[in-house]
Amino acid sequence: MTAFLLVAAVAVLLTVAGALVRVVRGPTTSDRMMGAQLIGTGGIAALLLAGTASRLNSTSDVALVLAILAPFAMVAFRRYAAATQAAASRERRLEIDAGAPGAAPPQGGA
Amino acid sequence: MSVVAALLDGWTVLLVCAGIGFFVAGTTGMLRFPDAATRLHALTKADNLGVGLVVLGLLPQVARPAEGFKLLVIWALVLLASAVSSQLVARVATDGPPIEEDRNGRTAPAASGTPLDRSGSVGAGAQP
Amino acid sequence: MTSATLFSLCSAALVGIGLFGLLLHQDPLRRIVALNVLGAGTFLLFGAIARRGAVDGLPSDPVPQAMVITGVVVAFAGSALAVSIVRRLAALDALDGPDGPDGPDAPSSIEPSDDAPRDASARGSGDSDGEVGGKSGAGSTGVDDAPRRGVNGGAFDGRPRRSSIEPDGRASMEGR
Amino acid sequence: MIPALERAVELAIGAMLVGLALWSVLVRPRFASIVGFVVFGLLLMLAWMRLGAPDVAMTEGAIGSGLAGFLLLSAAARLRCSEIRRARIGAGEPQRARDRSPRRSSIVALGVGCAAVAAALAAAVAALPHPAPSLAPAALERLPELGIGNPVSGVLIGFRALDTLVEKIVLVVALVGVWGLAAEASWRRAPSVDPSPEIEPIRFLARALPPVGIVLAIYLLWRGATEPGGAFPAGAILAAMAVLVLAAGLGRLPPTAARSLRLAICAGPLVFLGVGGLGMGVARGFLDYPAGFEVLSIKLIEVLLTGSVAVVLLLLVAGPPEEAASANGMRRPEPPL
Repeated sequence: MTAFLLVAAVAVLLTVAGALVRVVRGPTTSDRMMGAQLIGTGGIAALLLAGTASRLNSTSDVALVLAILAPFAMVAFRRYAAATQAAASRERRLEIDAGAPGAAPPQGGA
Repeated sequence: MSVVAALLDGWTVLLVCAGIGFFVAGTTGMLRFPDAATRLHALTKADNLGVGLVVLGLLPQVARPAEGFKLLVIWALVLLASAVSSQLVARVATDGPPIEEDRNGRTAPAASGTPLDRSGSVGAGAQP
Repeated sequence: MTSATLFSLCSAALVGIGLFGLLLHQDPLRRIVALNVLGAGTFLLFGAIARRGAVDGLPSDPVPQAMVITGVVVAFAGSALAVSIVRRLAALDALDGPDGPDGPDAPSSIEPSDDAPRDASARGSGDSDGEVGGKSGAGSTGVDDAPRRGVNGGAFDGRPRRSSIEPDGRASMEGR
Repeated sequence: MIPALERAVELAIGAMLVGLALWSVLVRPRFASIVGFVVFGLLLMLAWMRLGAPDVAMTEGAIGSGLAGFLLLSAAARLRCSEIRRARIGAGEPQRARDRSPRRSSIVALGVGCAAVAAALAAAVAALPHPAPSLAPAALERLPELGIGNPVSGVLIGFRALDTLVEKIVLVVALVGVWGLAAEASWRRAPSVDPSPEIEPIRFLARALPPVGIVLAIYLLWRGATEPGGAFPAGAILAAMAVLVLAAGLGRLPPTAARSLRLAICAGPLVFLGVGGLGMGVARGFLDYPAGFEVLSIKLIEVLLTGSVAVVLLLLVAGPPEEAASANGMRRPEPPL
């Protein structure tokens, strides 16, 4: 049973590595956050599997900490997204108001 | 090995395998689906059922009932986090313009014509 | 290869990577991330050394572990301080904005004249946006309010301190 | 079979750690870098479990990944606001130096130098003595004197209590530094966590999660005496719950001038100092707990330390007080465009 649980942990970790590709490739910020969340849940599963395999008592406590803090980055992400979207929409409204192609910064930006 | 123990082990193998199946399916969906909404669909399957089946599968293996209870609480927390995060991501992905990422701290004009990431057009669904 | 060897090699790599990012980037937030990677590498080295000191009944030496717990908390405090400095610098930059690139001491009359109407319209639109969009997430932060206050003459806050803070973001180096 | 599988798990974690660290340090968008770091923190937690250090894993997960990720993402949101605004009003860059990218040759030289540092470190690790020196037997031997069973907690609160005490003071000093960055007009006002828009799901979370979090924190504190856990993870979880409540707009922080707040910040270190000083009178020296009262002293210190760690971490995440934020309080969600 120990061997099976460890194999399962390796399998979950490998799928987590797949989600890592989504974090790295994006393309949008939402995709990156979703990849991060999949890694979080996969991490919890791998932790439980490996911990049960090695009969470690404290594994479930660590997984509890991980689980309770899982939605945290997402809350901060929502704020980031709102800031960017609000600024972008304000920018667009400004362009409409000015009737000009926007207030391009002198140094050209990105 | 008694029959009961063998049955419990079989239960574990079955459910953990099913859970891994959901993880693999979720990751595949994450990688293959075309936009944020469909990827969210894949993600929730891995979140809710992947962890859930692994937890259910591990239940016969725990040393004490309290550990089993903690496993169930972990599943409940993951469900809650998944539900809330899905809401947030879905709103971000479908409301408003796609979010542009800033590059290396330079001032990036958020003008609509500026392609900031390779994919301003991918993903974000309807732009009202 | 034991897990201690594996993770100590890993930690050496992390230290190198973190150092590289810390020295390479000019964006203060990326530097903070790099500094945290560097810190994580250092802590992981402690962890590997603790693992080597395992004895019967203990998977790992508790003394380095306790030091790492202390270190993680202190590193977080340093990051928080660095982030606060970065935020303050951004607020001061926004305050400097209407004055143009010459910094806070340049009188606004030497601004190129074609900038002035654009600034005015931008500011006016920003104000009206505050009403139209309600108290939107981005519309009412301290950062956003700062230039308005600066133009209206209530610019006392921040400016006298401007000279005491290095404006190039190096302040984040003090993070730890 | 089983050792090979365990190596496989560790190898997967280590490879992902290094790759992710490299990516999040090198990737261009700032946001991507921070997400990479959050995921890095998650994987680091798995690494700590493999190293047999669940106490560190908990602290790292709660602080290094959870709170730090929130802090950095919030800061990125702030910077994004001010950058877009600056681009919009057409202001020149006050820090032109920031935009000057280094030459390719100097980047290569830097990379070689850092690789050399990493290689030197790896060589030093390889040259560590065998058998490894360990303080574990000494700690285990004296542990019964403290009346607690978790050796890491024993080291933190007992054998190396001075480190923990000084660390607490460092936390307070860092908080003083953060508050010192407040603008003149907002000095002594209330700091605030930026409320998130799209408030309903977050508000639901902020109502559902804190009861569980408080129970978990008490459980970890209680269990910290015998099993992994203790004051730091418990305090970090409490702080995280409070951040959530504030981000949902369900509560507000008191002004920094409030006496109760300052007392809460200082209570942990002061009681720690007090009990330590008491040791000079009744026991053998500073931070020597009075004989017969070790468990009581340690429990008292741990409980107060947890509260004080939670308050300080929360205030560190909230940052310096700001005029606008305290004036507006909660914000309405952004209407769709």
